[in-house]
Amino acid sequence: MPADFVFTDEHQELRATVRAFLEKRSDERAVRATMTTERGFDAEVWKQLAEELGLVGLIIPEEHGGAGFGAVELLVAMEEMGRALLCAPFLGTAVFAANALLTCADGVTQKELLARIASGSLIASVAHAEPNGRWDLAGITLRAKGTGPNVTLDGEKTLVLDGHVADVLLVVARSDAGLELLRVNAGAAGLTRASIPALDLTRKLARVTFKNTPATRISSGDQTANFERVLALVCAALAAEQVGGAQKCLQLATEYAKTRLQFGRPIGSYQGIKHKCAEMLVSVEMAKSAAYNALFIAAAHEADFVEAAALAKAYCSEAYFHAAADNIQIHGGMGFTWEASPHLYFKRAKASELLFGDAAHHREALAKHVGL
Amino acid sequence: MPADFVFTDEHQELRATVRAFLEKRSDERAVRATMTTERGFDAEVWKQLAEELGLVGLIIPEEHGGAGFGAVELLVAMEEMGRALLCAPFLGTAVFAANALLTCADGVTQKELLARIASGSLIASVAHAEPNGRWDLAGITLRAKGTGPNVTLDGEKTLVLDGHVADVLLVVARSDAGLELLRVNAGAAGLTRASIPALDLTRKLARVTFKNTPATRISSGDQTANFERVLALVCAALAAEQVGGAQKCLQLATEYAKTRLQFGRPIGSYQGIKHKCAEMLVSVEMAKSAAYNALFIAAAHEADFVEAAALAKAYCSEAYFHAAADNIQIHGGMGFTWEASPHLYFKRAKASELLFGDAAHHREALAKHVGL
Amino acid sequence: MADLREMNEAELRGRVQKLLAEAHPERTDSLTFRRKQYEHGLAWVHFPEGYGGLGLIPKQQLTVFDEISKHSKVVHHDPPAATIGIGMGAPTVLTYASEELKKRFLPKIFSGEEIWCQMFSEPGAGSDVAGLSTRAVRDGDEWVVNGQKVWTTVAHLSSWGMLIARTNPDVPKHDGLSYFVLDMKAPGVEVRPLYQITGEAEFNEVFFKDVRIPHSHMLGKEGQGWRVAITTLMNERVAIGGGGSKKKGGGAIAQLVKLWQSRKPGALSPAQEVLLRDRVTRSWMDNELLRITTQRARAGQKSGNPGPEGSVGKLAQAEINKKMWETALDVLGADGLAFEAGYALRQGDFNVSTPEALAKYQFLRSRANSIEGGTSEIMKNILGERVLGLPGDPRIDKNVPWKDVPRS
Amino acid sequence: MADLREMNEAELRGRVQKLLAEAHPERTDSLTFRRKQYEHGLAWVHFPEGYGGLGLIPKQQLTVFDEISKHSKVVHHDPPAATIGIGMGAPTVLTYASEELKKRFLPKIFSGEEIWCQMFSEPGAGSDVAGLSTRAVRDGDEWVVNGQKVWTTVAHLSSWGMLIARTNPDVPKHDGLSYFVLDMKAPGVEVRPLYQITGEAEFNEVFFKDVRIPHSHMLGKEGQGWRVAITTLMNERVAIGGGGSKKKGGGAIAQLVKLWQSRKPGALSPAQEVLLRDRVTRSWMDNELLRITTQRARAGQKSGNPGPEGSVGKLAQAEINKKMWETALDVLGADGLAFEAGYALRQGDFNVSTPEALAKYQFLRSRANSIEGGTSEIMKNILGERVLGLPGDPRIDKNVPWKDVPRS
Repeated sequence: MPADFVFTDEHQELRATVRAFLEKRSDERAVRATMTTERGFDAEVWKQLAEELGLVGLIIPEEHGGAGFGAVELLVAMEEMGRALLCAPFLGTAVFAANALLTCADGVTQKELLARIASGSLIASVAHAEPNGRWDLAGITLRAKGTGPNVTLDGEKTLVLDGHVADVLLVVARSDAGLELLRVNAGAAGLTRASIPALDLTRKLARVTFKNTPATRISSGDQTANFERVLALVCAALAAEQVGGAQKCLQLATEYAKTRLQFGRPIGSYQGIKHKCAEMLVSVEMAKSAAYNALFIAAAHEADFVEAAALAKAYCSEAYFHAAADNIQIHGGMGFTWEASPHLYFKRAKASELLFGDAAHHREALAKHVGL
Repeated sequence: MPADFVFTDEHQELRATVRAFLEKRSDERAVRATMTTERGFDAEVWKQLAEELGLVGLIIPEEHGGAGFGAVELLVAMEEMGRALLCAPFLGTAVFAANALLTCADGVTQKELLARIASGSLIASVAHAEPNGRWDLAGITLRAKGTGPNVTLDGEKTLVLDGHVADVLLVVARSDAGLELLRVNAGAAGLTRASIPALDLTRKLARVTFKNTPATRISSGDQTANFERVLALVCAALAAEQVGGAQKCLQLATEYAKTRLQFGRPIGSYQGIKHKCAEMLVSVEMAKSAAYNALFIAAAHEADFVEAAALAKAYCSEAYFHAAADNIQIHGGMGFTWEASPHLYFKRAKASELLFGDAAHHREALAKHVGL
Repeated sequence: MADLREMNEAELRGRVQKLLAEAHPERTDSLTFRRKQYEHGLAWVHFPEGYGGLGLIPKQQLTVFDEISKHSKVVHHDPPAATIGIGMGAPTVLTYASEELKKRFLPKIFSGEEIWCQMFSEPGAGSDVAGLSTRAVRDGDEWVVNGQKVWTTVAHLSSWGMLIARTNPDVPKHDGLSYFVLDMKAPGVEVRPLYQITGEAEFNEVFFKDVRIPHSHMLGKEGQGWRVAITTLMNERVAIGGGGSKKKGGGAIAQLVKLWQSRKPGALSPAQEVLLRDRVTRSWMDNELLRITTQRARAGQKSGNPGPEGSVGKLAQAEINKKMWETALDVLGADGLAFEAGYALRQGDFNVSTPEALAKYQFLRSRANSIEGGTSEIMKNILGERVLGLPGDPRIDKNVPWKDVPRS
Repeated sequence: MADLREMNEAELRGRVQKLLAEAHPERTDSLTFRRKQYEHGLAWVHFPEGYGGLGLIPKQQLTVFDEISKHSKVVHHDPPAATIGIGMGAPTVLTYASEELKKRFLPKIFSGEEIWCQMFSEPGAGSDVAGLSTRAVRDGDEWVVNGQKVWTTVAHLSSWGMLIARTNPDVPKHDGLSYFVLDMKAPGVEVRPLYQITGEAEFNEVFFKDVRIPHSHMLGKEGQGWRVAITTLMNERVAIGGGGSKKKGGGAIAQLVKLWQSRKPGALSPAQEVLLRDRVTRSWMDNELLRITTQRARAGQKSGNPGPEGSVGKLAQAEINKKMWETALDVLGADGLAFEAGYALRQGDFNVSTPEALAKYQFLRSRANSIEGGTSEIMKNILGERVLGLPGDPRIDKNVPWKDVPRS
């Protein structure tokens, strides 16, 4: 069935629940407190997200202890988390790692890890990017050395989401079979992890180096095609998060424009500001269309999902950045102070644009899909 | 000496004279009347431009009957002609052909043709572009067949400025020597010319085909380097023309915004319109800087002229297009009617952007010069 | 309008079959058939009986079309020139006209015998329509009209025109207007084509010199003109609907893609090719997202919680369209300098033979998109104020007699 | 100011040599030397004798610097923190302060012993400075100040502050202001650093709680504050000057070019490389044209017919700068996700080690460019109204007592 963009009452309810929770547990004060911690998230909030809201296992099948929900529920959750600038390993563990395991890993590993992820007791991170600055799968050069179930790794992965606190690393490496998914446990020999001082304090990244580090194969055969779909879901989910952030920027800018008076008038009564807000509204609505489209298509398991994900990441990355930048501008002097909130969204926007490939990267991919 | 951007009293006087003349002889009524004629210019006006104002021979040395002026005077003239949308073979004959002759042709030909160009009695057009849609010299494939002073041509040239009325065609063709300049007279055997229905009615273009057509060599040795400088001057002159047009669009838009009332207020009092005008002003001033820079550098015979010309054509092409487009928008409903003037500038703007390579083409060239 | 009922499907189809029995489209001309269709109350099923309708809910009209096309290869659709009368004129007449005028106008509107046009905008009243200056002065049983209208489609083909004119300049602008049905053949009415940037005239200017209209042709009461006009315009909105094509990559963007894929080999440098491909891709994205946004708007309405997605279409489409055709012309490059179609001043549609010709035509025509039917500036005000709730500009033309408001 | 004369070159150089004979920069500290420089009237040559000047035309100051540097490797320039006092405070004091205050303030301003800051903007009065709310109430021979200022540079180092406060709320906003010189160490003055998007604090907030200022420290008359403030701001303008670097490809763009040329090989796909090169080229063009526009502005002033080119710099530079550093971050790509400098909250300048670090810092810092010193919206109003002559927005805060104007 084609994407119908209808949010059911259950979806609306989920949205209301998540929003209510995040307004309490991820308000600006909480975000500022959490983003300056080393680990980068509030363990108690994570526990609640897993146990009370069942969000951590959102896309994990029930047989693995998850909620067994689909892409539309993921869209709702990501949108709300983006809106609240939630500091948590959600994208890395609950989306990227969980989906990588579901798509690429063997049954035993799935059985062992997915339940613990869903319960919130295990942080898993996919180690994918390398220092070469590339996001495409062809850029992956790390070799899985050795045959049989156990191999060793020597090299470096970077920009690993929450890699500094992960209990398990899911490493994407190359072998004669092609791309494989490997498991490296936190304590493994020769494994060193350093968190990266990030442009966006609300999402933690780590550099991971392997020195003759033991790893186990958890996939069989070349995972390139699978992995492309995994990345597509991460990008689509990230696009939804971007939409939530952009929508919040529009809301903050509009509220400020209504209450900030200069020359005896609300600045929002001047077309200079009003038209900026209207343009933000247009691009936010277009961005919603892009992200919703990708995740409704994912939910319907349609063939052009990878294409739709590229469209979503390409459009939403720019829309969020512009919304965040305009939000600063509309806030005037306060807009670029540390104490006001606009810079938090601005940094999240730029970082999420660069993460997993910027807009140009995804437009190029889209053009190939569409045949331009 | 470096470009100082000082316009002397003589320059100001020249500007005043040209403007006064064009306001009389190239007002909107005159432009509309002339642009719909087949020949595309008013012979009497051309005669006056040559004899009374000495503009046709502006850059032709006095020994050849010209005014012997330099690039700054050319800048002033082109700016005013662009402002007035003058319909005349000025760019094609007085700039492109005259400069091609001065730069590439032998003394005898110079002696014979330049004086007649300066006197306004001869229209000469350079046949440069070919149907392959390329503007770079490497795109020129027409062969000059035969050795010795006389050769023959078989093939096609297109987008020849005023080619349908030219008395002499200066054909850029390829031979073992490299690029050469050839002369073909209007009556030559196997020569056919057809005017091209143009997007911009105010500048006439023609398609020219050669069937075993006799031509004479008027240059010696490879003219590639010379020709690059000739094209650079044409682009710089065109950029100045674009600046004049853009400036006029800004003026028309601003005047309309002051006098057009809606909801009891001049539309120019709304920031929506006011800020558009302010942005036009900025880009028009930046465009002036680009065009002036190129032609002051040309006047000073500095080495980086070709680079400066690319910068000018790249920037002014877009600035004029945006000014012309915004002028339509600010004029509202009247803006896209035939009877109002904005569409005349809009078409001239787009055509002059495409002519001799669009902005992207020249940015690419600039990037090479600057080493990006 | 009176409460509308839903007729049982079978019964309605039965009535259509009766119509077809009397006059089958394959064997009768449009005029005759549509007259019959009116008599049977199948013209506007949501109109009352006796006025071309059956008092049914609007969507049952679809059943009528469905049943007709089931039985006939030929379908006598609304004659293009008649759509304004059928879509906007008829509902206004039905709501505000006298019994006599309803009987007089409605059948011929639907049959297409009489074309109607709408005369609201004026040279001095574009965004600010209610500020219009065309005057109507009472003279006994008649009104004498002087002034000018503009952007009037099919005026040159029309028998009747919907006209708003100022009948009282001494009250605030919205309160001094009245609404008339004007005989376009009346003495003093002059229709002139208004040529556009492309040389074609889709619109007309209409001039009034001492034109007389019987008082009986006023719709609604004196001074109610704006309210009546709203009825007309509401039905325009219905007629227009959301932008964007139905299927992915469909509509205008398909033309640009075709143009791109058939670009002249070697004309673009590798770098220019990359830059243009990126712009074409952006246009593809824009159009696709416009399409999806329209779908979301429909879904929102269906599910009963419509959001802002329904309001952004007009603004987005205008800007997207202009940018798309600019890109198209740059894809044509040097070939874009030629305009084979030429600029002969003419009325009626431009006929588009090739993607190249379409691109060149649309490059020019699309400049109007951000002006016609509400400029992008006005659309931004509407989005800012009605959707985002931002305060309006200070108004100096409210609660002031129209005659005291500054005008161009 | 009194008419200024031009002193014969040799004589002036002679005076400088006398100064150097008494105190040579290579052998005296800045403080001692600058005191001497003041005594010799070589501090501000365009100031009157006895106030650090000689009543000469301003440009002769250059001769002073020239002569000093001719004879000394060491030049005691204005101490950075003192520039506001030297550039803006001194001329204001000279024009409006009492004899006693001139003698009291000018020497220590020039010597750098006493730092001055400017306190005009307020949280509630940004673009609309004259709408400020800080109140000063007369109490015998003193004024009692309550309120808050913001965007105050070097306030934490300052001995004295130039303060505008509202002394009469019952008149239109410009008429109810007075100008004071405030002792920054006075009880009730609290200075707090204002941290920015980068974590550094270039500015301060200053809070006033029942701060007392002697009436004698009012510059100009009561209610003249705005006029006095204009004097201060005019000298700010002088201090700033036109944007853009002196030589082609110089200044900020050189950093972006370096960044581009040292980009990580293979990180960008060929297509991305083309797209980014085009953006870098655009930034190169923008910066080059900004530079040329500034040159044209200088030429225009020199030749006595200054044009609009002089007014567009601020707006153009702000937008160009933001775009340039956005491009820089996209050139860094994945590496842009790391911010090695970190966000430690701190005062004083960010120290920039590499082009990468600069790019990341400027990407954040440049967001302020379109806000500080006049938002781009305000600059567009100024260009639209003062340069293009477009009519202003309807004003509802003119000719109304300040207290009756709505405020946030």
